[in-house]
Amino acid sequence: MTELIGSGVELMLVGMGIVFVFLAMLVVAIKTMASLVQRYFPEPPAAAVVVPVTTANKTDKATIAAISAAVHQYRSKN
Amino acid sequence: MTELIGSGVELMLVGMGIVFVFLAMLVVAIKTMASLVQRYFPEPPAAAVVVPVTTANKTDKATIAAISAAVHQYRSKN
Amino acid sequence: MTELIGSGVELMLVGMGIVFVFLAMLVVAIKTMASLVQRYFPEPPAAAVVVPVTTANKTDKATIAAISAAVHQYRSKN
Amino acid sequence: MENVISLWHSTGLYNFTGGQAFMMLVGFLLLYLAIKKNFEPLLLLPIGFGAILSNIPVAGIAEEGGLLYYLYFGIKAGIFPLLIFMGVGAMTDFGPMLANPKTLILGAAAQFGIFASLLGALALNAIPGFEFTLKDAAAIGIIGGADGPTAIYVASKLAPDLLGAIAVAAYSYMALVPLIQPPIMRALTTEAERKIEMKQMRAVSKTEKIVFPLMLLLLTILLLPSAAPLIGMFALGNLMNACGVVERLSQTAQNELINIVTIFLGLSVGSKLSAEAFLQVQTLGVLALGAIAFAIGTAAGVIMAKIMNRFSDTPINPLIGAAGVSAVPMAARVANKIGLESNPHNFLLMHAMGPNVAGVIGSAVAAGVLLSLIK
Amino acid sequence: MENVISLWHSTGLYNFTGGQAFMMLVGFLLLYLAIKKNFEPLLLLPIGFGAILSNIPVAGIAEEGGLLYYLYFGIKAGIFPLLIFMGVGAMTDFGPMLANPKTLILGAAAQFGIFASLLGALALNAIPGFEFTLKDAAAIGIIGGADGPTAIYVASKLAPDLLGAIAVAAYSYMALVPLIQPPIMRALTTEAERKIEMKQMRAVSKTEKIVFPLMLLLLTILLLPSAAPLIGMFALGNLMNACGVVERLSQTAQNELINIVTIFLGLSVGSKLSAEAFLQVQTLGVLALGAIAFAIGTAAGVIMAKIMNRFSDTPINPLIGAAGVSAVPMAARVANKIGLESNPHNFLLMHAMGPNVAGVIGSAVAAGVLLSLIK
Amino acid sequence: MENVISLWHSTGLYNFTGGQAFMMLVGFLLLYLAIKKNFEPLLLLPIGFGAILSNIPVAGIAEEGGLLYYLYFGIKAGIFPLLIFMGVGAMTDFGPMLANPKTLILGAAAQFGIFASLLGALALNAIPGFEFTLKDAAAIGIIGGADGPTAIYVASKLAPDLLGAIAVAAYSYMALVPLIQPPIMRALTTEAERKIEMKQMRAVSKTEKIVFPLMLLLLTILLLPSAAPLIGMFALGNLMNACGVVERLSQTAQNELINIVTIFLGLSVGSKLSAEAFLQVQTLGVLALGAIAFAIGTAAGVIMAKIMNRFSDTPINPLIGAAGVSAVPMAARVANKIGLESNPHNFLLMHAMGPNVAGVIGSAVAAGVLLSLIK
Ligand code: NA
Ligand code: NA
Ligand code: NA
Repeated sequence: MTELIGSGVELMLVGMGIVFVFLAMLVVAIKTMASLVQRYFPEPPAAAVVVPVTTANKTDKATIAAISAAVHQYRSKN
Repeated sequence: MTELIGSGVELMLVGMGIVFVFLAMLVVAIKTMASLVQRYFPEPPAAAVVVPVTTANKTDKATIAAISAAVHQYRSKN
Repeated sequence: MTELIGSGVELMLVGMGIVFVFLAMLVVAIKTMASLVQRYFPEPPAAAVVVPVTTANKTDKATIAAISAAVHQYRSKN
Repeated sequence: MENVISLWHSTGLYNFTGGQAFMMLVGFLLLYLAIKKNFEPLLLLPIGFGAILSNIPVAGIAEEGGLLYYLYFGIKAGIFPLLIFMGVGAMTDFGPMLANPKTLILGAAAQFGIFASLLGALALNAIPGFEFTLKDAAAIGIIGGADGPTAIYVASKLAPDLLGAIAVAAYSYMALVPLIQPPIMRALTTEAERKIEMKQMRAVSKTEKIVFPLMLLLLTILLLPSAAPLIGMFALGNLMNACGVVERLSQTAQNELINIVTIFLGLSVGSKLSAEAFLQVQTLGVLALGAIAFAIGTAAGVIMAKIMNRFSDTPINPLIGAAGVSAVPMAARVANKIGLESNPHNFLLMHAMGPNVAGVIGSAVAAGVLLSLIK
Repeated sequence: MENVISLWHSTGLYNFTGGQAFMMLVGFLLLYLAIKKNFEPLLLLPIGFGAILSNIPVAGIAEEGGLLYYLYFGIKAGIFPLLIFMGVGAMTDFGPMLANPKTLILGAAAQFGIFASLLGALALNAIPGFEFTLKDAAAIGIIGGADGPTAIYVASKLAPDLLGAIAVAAYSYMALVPLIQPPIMRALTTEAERKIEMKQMRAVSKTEKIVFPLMLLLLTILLLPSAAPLIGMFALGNLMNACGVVERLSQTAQNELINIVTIFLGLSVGSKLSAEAFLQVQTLGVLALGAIAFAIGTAAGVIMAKIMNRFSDTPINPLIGAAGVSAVPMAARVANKIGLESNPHNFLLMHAMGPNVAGVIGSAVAAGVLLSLIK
Repeated sequence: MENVISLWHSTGLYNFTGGQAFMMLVGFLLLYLAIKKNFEPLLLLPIGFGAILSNIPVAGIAEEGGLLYYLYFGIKAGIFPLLIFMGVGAMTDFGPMLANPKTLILGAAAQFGIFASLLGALALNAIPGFEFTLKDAAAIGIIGGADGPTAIYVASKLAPDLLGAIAVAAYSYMALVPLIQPPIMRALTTEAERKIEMKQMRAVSKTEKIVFPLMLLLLTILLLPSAAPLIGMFALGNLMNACGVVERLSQTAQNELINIVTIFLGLSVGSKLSAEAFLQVQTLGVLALGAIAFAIGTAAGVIMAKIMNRFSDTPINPLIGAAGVSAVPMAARVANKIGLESNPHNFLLMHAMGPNVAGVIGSAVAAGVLLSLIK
């Protein structure tokens, strides 16, 4: 019984410790990453959304466009 | 080793043979089918599809049209 | 053989009996429920009328419902 | 050379059995009916295709390790029909039935087709070549329920060997409802009866629609728990739709999920169309009895509607009794059409939807009785 | 006659046990809470329905060969919670957290509720009737993570018998966040603190959003691989959404796939609400400790925010600490609402989203610790 | 203290092996190629992520009881590739091929890449370190089919250990088609040939599009039943789309179902990227032979097109021969682009779609031959 409580207390200390260490390291990692990205891959905040989205899904967009064009063509032909 | 290569060569000859024979038979089958269809089930290129499609999938068509409209609307909004 | 037919006849009598009893009890239950709901949870008929009457174009309704659900889902997400 | 011979020995041409060839023709016939005749294509197309795939020699697609072998587990375990029933529940509007609950009795009467053809199957045993057990007879009778998932669920439990024939018969006759029912409906009604106009229905509140599936489930639990898997999943789907707070689950249940399961279920049912199981004189019995079941169910529904019309204070057009077999929404449309022929101002569709959806409950109840009493 | 008796013996009425009846009432209560009170209906509706179905006598829906028996495999194998976590990942926007990374510390602090209630469960063993093992205690504590899939995943590994009660408690308290949190938040903060306005956040680039899930996964791999299934699937979903090149997979993960799995998961969780497992004094312990876990987590988050506000160069409104328990996005909305009461120009929502999503990571990390240390 | 040590012993850092670390780098590389270079991201993103997840020490995500272990069953049983093939079938328009059936011969010629690299794999055995069996060689050769599901299906049957490398090679080279093919196409054709304009295609009727998949299936059944699972599911998808009566099944097959299966398939393929299986000199052989297979297939298609152009009464631009490798629709686009460079008024896209989809059939036929002859 007391032993079990002891395990529980230990688990709490270790557990909260890990959680804090883990998330604190994540804070450091995010800050480092943010400064690296802003230095080496700067993106104009406004364009940031517009430009990459259009480049990234270009093929999907193109595919969809091509398919819908094909469908229209098919329908008009048949 | 040499035996294995022998099996490989045989496999290549038989394999490419089958592939060619199969697709060549498919060519013949398609041509035969096309002429049979054009003779016995001629479809006026314009109307043929319009009539059966509208009767059969009327609701499905409407659904798709509505959804694609919604999708366009969504895209233009976002 | 005759025994099997006997089982079949018994099954028919019991079966149809159960089906009738079950659905008859459901009729009573629905009527009771309806009067309880109308007494304790009355709803302005305006909204209620629209839904059952137009079920003729169930698919159109379903389509519209589906689209509006999709749109809401999109909006809540974006 | 060795390879060429071994290849020839591995062709379908070399390995074909007559039975397989015949069953493939059956598969192609089902595809034809689905695509050209528009016979319940959502089910008969995958079933027909499954029949073809499972009868391909050498490939073993329906044998252990093959795709259809794995998919069939979803039927054997009852998972697919129950998920489809959930989706159907989500698509069902009980409004017309709740507005006019006595139409439930029509849904009960039409189940007579189930038990009559059960008896017919047992009677057929008098003819040499037929040896239907009570389980077989019950599974055949359920075709008269005019409800695909219920028929498949019951057949998978009671007579898996007949599953293919039963499913094909059930869906085919559902597609044939516009041909099977009208002559029976006309024969049993007078022109005056067909002209009867019915009273405008009351509005049904959202609360009633939410409470109903729970009430249905509760009654099933108390009286007939063997029907609980079927009615439970149906009620779940219906509740998800009616309650309005889990719209995304309801939409998925009646669209993507039911579509995926329909493809899998159809293919797996088709895999039961093997030569050994199907090319039996019994199959002819199944097909004949299925048609009889539909006809008797239709007649029973119409006659019950005539009786009710006599004793009811509000008029009941006997044609809506035919919709009690279920075959949603085809049977209700047939009732509407025949009604319009006699009286062009008489729109019976909504009135026929009541017995129509009641018929779904009725055959699930009948299924529960059969599953519970036949061991 | 024999049939009638055998039928009576097969009714639910004849076979009901008191426990089953009670659990069905629990099921109906959950449905009521889901539909009428809008308590996390996407989960509690299927869970409640599953509880009803699995307690139907005779039907055996949750026993070997029944639908819920098969579906439960998806939980036992951990598949369902992980797929849901992938979908949640795809729906999560880490932008606010990346803009203000120190809010991660709030997401860490709020996990104190997990460990406090773990300890509470062990302390409860002093009362006769409670015999929680360390595994049980850990599974109960995870309710404090305020994250459904994580709680279900951990409970299925450590204490499957408590799974039903734990899932119900977790989702119920998530729904009750707007009632549980405000008094604690008001008690621990001054009016002046609640009025604190926070600085406008910087914009976060797409590259950061793509790199973050990979970085999170990498840290998990290096430090706490036992959390890798949970965090891995979460990161996969998030990456699919952030990267923009697999839009169709991301959409499916956060719509149809998560919907299908939610139905299955809810039903299977409900199947663990059996009388034997649930009607124990332990269940009361689970429910009480779950509430305590939420309360302590909230308090820990707020207190940590107060401490950080003292030492930070930019002001931090302590209310956003409460969002660290996760319960996305409810807890963030509560913080926003309480903030608006004190200062009608103070919109905390986006600021609270940081600790809110950090709380998801925090409880997945805590889950990893528990799974790793308790054998 | 004990806990801290036990925790340290449970970190990834403590347990990492060099092989695992390297395979994770491979996983991250695949993610980079998918996201930044747009290399078949729908597949390479989940594959890369699966590679990372399955190489995490301690977590055991790909070991018995882990998520990827369960998902992998879908590949082992052949379910996933066949369902994807059904979806691809539903997305495929055979119109251009039916309008100009002789382009099928180009789809046959391009399969030479498969058999040439099969032979190459056997020849590699001369180098110490390589010990490819006939099964291995066949599985490697199928990369030349330029068709993902076919390659995965064949590899899972003949050489599961090479599955990871083969799938990665197949999808990578498909993504690299715009780099691999043009130099070969330019080297083998004259400027005059590249300028050849092709005749406007005839319209193909709906009936032909419905009959074709059935005819294709029938021929497969008669001649090569071992290809029936692949071609059967492909034909099913194509028929569902072409017939127009099961639109909702067709839409689900080419959207939600294929998306769900793609996520699962990608993760499971990734789980085969383990250090033991991948960090072999054999993997280099697989990658090299895969590239050779694509190159030889391209060359064979172009040369066959040149031969056909000489004997045909209507002109054939040899560039469209390169599209015979499949890699739909990338290879057809490449043919179109190279054609436009020489003749800005020459739109080859629709003409190249014929051999392009014929290549899918061709490689499925080749797969059937390999599965049938190699025991
Ligand atoms: Na029925
Ligand atoms: Na949390
Ligand atoms: Na190919």
